[in-house]
Order: sequence, then C-alpha cells, then structure tokens
Amino acid sequence: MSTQSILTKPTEATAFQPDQVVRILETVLLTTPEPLSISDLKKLFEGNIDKKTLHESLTILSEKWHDSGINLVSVAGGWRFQSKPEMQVFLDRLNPQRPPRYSRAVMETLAIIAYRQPVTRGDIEEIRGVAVSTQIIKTLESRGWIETIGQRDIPGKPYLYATTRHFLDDLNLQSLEQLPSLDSFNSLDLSADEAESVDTDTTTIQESGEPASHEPTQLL
Amino acid sequence: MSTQSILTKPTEATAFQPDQVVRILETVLLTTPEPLSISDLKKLFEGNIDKKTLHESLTILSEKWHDSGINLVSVAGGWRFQSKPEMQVFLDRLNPQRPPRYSRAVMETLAIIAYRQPVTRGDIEEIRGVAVSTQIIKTLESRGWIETIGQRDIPGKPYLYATTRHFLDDLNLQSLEQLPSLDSFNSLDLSADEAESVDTDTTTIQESGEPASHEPTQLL
Amino acid sequence: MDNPTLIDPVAKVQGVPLLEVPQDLYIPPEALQIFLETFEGPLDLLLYLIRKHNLDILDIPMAELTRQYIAYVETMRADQFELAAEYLLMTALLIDIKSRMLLPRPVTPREDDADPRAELVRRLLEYERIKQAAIHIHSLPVAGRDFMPACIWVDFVTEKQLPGINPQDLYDTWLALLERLRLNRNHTIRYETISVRVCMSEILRNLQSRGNVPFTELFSDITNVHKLVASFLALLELAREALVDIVQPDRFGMIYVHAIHTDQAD
Repeated sequence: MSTQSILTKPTEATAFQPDQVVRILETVLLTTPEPLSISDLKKLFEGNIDKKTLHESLTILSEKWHDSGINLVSVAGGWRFQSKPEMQVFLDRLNPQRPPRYSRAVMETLAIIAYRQPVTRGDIEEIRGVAVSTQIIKTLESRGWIETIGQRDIPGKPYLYATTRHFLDDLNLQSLEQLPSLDSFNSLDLSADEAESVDTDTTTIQESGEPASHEPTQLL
Repeated sequence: MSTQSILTKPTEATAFQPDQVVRILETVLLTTPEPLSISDLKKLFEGNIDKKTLHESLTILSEKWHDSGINLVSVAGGWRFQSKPEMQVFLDRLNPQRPPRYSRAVMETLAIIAYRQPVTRGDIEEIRGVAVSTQIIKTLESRGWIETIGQRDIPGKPYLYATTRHFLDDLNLQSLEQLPSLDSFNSLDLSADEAESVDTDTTTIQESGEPASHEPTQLL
Repeated sequence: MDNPTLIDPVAKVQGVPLLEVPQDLYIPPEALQIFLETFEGPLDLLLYLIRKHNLDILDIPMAELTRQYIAYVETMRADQFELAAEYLLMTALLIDIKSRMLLPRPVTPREDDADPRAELVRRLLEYERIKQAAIHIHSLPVAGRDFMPACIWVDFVTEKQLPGINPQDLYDTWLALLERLRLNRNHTIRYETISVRVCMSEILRNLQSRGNVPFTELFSDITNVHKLVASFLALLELAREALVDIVQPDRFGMIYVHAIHTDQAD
C-alpha cells in the first residue's frame, strides 16, 4: 500500500525533468528487447511530453552509450538497445551452440577418401557396401574437404576423389601421415589370413612410408 | 568470414583491461534476463580472469549504475541487472498486463513448500487442513517455482516438492535463509485489524497482514 | 509443552466465562458463499474464531470453540452449501477433544498423558505461521510484476555452425569400416601405405593442371629418398590403376606422364 503511493507520485507531476525523462527511457528500453515506437515511449509519460523532448532525450541516451558494448538504434519498429556485433564472441561463449555432427555415412565416406585416396565413388561404395549418395559427396565438397583430382580410365570414367589441403588445415594436421596410422590396427586381433595380409602391407608401409610417421613435415 | 576474424580477435588476447572487463560484463548482463553465476561470467573470459578482478569489476559496475533506474543485484542464480521498483509504474504503462497475484491457497502451499521442503502433497494438506488441488500444484510448477525432487518411500510413492532456484531469482533472494524464519512469525497476533481483515479479504492476501515481527519469540 | 496451564485445563474451561453464542454468527445467506470461500479450511475458520473472541490459543476453551465452530458449520450446511469434508472432520475432532477433556484425569500425570488439545494447538500455531509466511512471501517483489530484468536485443550475426571432426573420429570410423569389411568375406582387403596413396594424389594433382609432364620433373623437387621411392611406386600404381599414361615418344628419349582424360574432365 505504502509502496503504491510512492509509485504513483510521478504520475501526478505534470512536467518531467529532462534527466528524469532520460532515466525513465533508459530503464524501459533496457528492460524491453522489442523496439519501442515513439508512441509507445510517449505512453510512459502519459502524453505529458512533446516529440522534441523525446527525441532530444533519445539523442542524449544514444550518446551516453556510445562507447559501451551496446548501442541505441532505431529500427523499423522503433527504438531499442542492442549489443554491438563485436560483443557476440563473448555472448557466444556464454551459450555455446552444440556443434552439429556429420552422419555416419558422411564420416565413413570421408574416412575412406582420407585413407585410400585417390578413390572413385565405386571404390567407396565397395568398401562401405552401400551406395554413396550424391548428397554425401556434395557435403564434403562444399566443405572444401575433398576434391576431384582426375578420372579413372575405366568405363564410365569415374572421378577420383582426394582430400584437400583445407581438410588438413581444418583438422590441424600438417600432412595426412599425421592421421592416426593403421599400425595400431595391427594390434587388433585379426584372423590369421588377414593378419598376414596386413603384415605384408605393413611391411610396405614401413619400407616406403616409414619416415613419414616420424618426420611428418618432411614429405610435404 | 571477415567478420569472424574480427570477432575472434579478442579471444587471442590473454589479459583483459579492467575497463574492458567492465564493458563486457555490462553488455552481457544487460542482454541476459537470467542471472549469471560467477562461473558463467568467467566463461566470458575463457578463464583468463580471477575471481577478485571479477568481483571488483562487478562492484564498479554496481556503483556505475547506482543512480540510474536499473541496478545490479545478486540473487540465487547469480548477478542480474533489473529495474528498480520505483520504475515499475512506467513499465506498467507500457505493458498494463501484469502477472496475476496468486490466491491464498496458492501462496500458502508455496509457503509450506518453501519452509518445509521437501514435502509431499499429503504434508501440505496436513498443515493446511484441506485438500490441495492439482491446479494449485500446477500453477506453481508452471511458474517454475516448485519442482518434484523425488518420491517418498511410503505407499503411493508420493512426489516430494521443493522450491527452485528460479523461485529465489524471481523473488530477489539469494537463498531460502533470507526468508524470515517461521518462528519469527507471531502466531498469536490477535490485533483487531487483522481479525477484521479476514472479513474483507476474499481470495487474495491483503498487504495488511504485516507479521508482528517485533515480538517474534513471545509464543515459544 | 511443559506449560503448566496445559496440564490441568478442566478448571480453565469452566473458569473462563466466555461469550455467549456470537451475534456475529448471523451472515446473510447470499454472503455465505463468499464467507465460506474466505476461509482456507477448518484451521483457518478456527483461527478466525479464536481471534474474533480473543481466545487464548494455548488454553483454548474447547466447549466454547466447539460450539461456535459447529454453529458456523451448521449454518453453512443448513443453506446446503457444498461443504468440504474437512470441516466435518474438524467437527468430529473438536468433539473428540472436548469429550476427552471431560474424562477424569489420573492423579499422577503420566509421560504420555498430554493435553488432548496439544495436537490441535500445534496445528493451529503451525498453520498460523504458514499463513504469515505466505503473506510475507506475497509481499516480496516479484520479477515481472514489481521489477523487470534487463533484457536487450542481441544483435546476432547468425553464422551456420559446421560440424567439426577430429583425426581420431576419422580413424575410429576407418577402423570400424575395416572391421565391417573383415567380417564380410566377399571383399578382398588390401591395406596400402598411406604415403604411396598420398603420393598418388600429389602426382595426379600435379598432372591435372598440366599436359605432358616430363617423368624426371615429377620427382625433381623430392629430396628424400624414401619419398622418391614412394612416389615412384605411386606412379606405377597410378599407371596400373589406369589413372595416368606414361609415354616415351622416342627410344631412350624423355618419358612423359599425363593424367588420363583430363581434357574430358574440363
């Protein structure tokens, strides 16, 4: 009750002091995310304010906030305070977006291209055992992670895909050799015959590519 | 792309200037209606800030706003800018729709949950001496002021209710301990005006029920 | 409750010459519904009666209180208002307390021989405190009603976030693929060195933008012997996989390498 009477006092005053106008406008604009039109703002003073005073007060307010992280802007709907674009990086830290993830199909396709390049779509399909949709290839191409580097000279002349420099950059790799190697795969318990084939291949790796894993930058 | 690179520049800076800290805190707090905890605020600086600097900056910010229509408060959930009560009269002119005041039944239920939590519906009914309608519980739940925090291990497995942090935030409280203790309410204030107020009271609580806190322990 | 007044209340009941059946009991029927709604239940009504007649809550004259309470409840029932069962339950409780108080009390009070009113008093006191607490909470400023949190527009530069992956993800996927292949005996698996494959890509990429490239030039900037071997193997592999053509126009002349069908690709 007593609060109420205090609250209603300003109503009775017919004229508003300039700094009071600014103070009221500031408070209302800071608590309202939607733009407020001039007629909205006039309502605050129950009409006891002229357009000129209102605009002058808005100018004062705008200048007052000039050097801060927010600014007073006039948009189609009216006036509002908004955060400056350079503050977005901080706001983003507060509410980090959950990063989207690639589907298994995309990841498998990318893994095949990364580890077996250059490969055709047919190669990918053979390894994955299912058809590779154009959408998957497009997703990776538009990301700039894979590119065609030629065509295989077989019927249909399929494109050959390889990973790009940009792919390495995005994964913070200096070279493809820095990808976790297949060596660790050998430690997996494989059936005898295949383990053998892996072994022989490993030999190839060791012979031809061994330095790669130790001196990754040397090869590029 | 170019915006991105501009935006990320502050990230690379390891130390923040004091006035930059204040500027960032001010912007973020003004854009976020929910209170921000100290750990939320630390995130803004990716940890490159100590608690002391943060608290000092909040003090600076609080003082800066002292004479405005907004103040910086610390509630259960953290720090928040909010309009001062005396500004409400203007805010109401803009948006005459205020949230409803709750009935006595709702408020008594809330008081029981606040003071006696965790409680079951049965506990509430026991104290109030009447059935608690589902509507009352739903009203408080949908406001986000109470929540179920488990079930009591008795036949029927009734839900246990407690108040939420949002309740404290909405009521400008830092903790439940800020509510006066139940014992401080004088149970036997037989003053005539109060007896009368029951007559005039319909369903909402009148402001007249000032607890006789001057003689709190008289009855015990 | 070791208040001595509670031990021997019988004298008190008669000792307090209380008000006759209250005059204020009469309520115009049309107001009765509102009256009923005014109370939050029997405890609330009892508290009202205690207040109205300045009764001592710690030493309630049960006969008086019960009479008044029943009078209210009967009035309400007579007008056939739907009366919450709790009111009738309270009537029974009051009568029970009253009758127990009429029973002669043992000379030496036992430990558990509590005042029959004690439980009711405890409940009334607790309810009264809760009522006050409710009033207090109700008087607190509430967000959205008595103050507004600051909330300004965030000028978002909406930027579509792309999925991120790391090498380990890729490797795990590759391993899973290989594992799947291993289980599928219809496929032949040939593990190959990454470096030869990388060299194949490099050579192809190198060839793509050019026509015939002298064989030696392909390796001219390779200083590492392992890399040289790997690149040579890569070239052979490219030829085997029909990805490049290797031609030697003249005997013992320059060997040229060119990617196959690059022209058609463009």
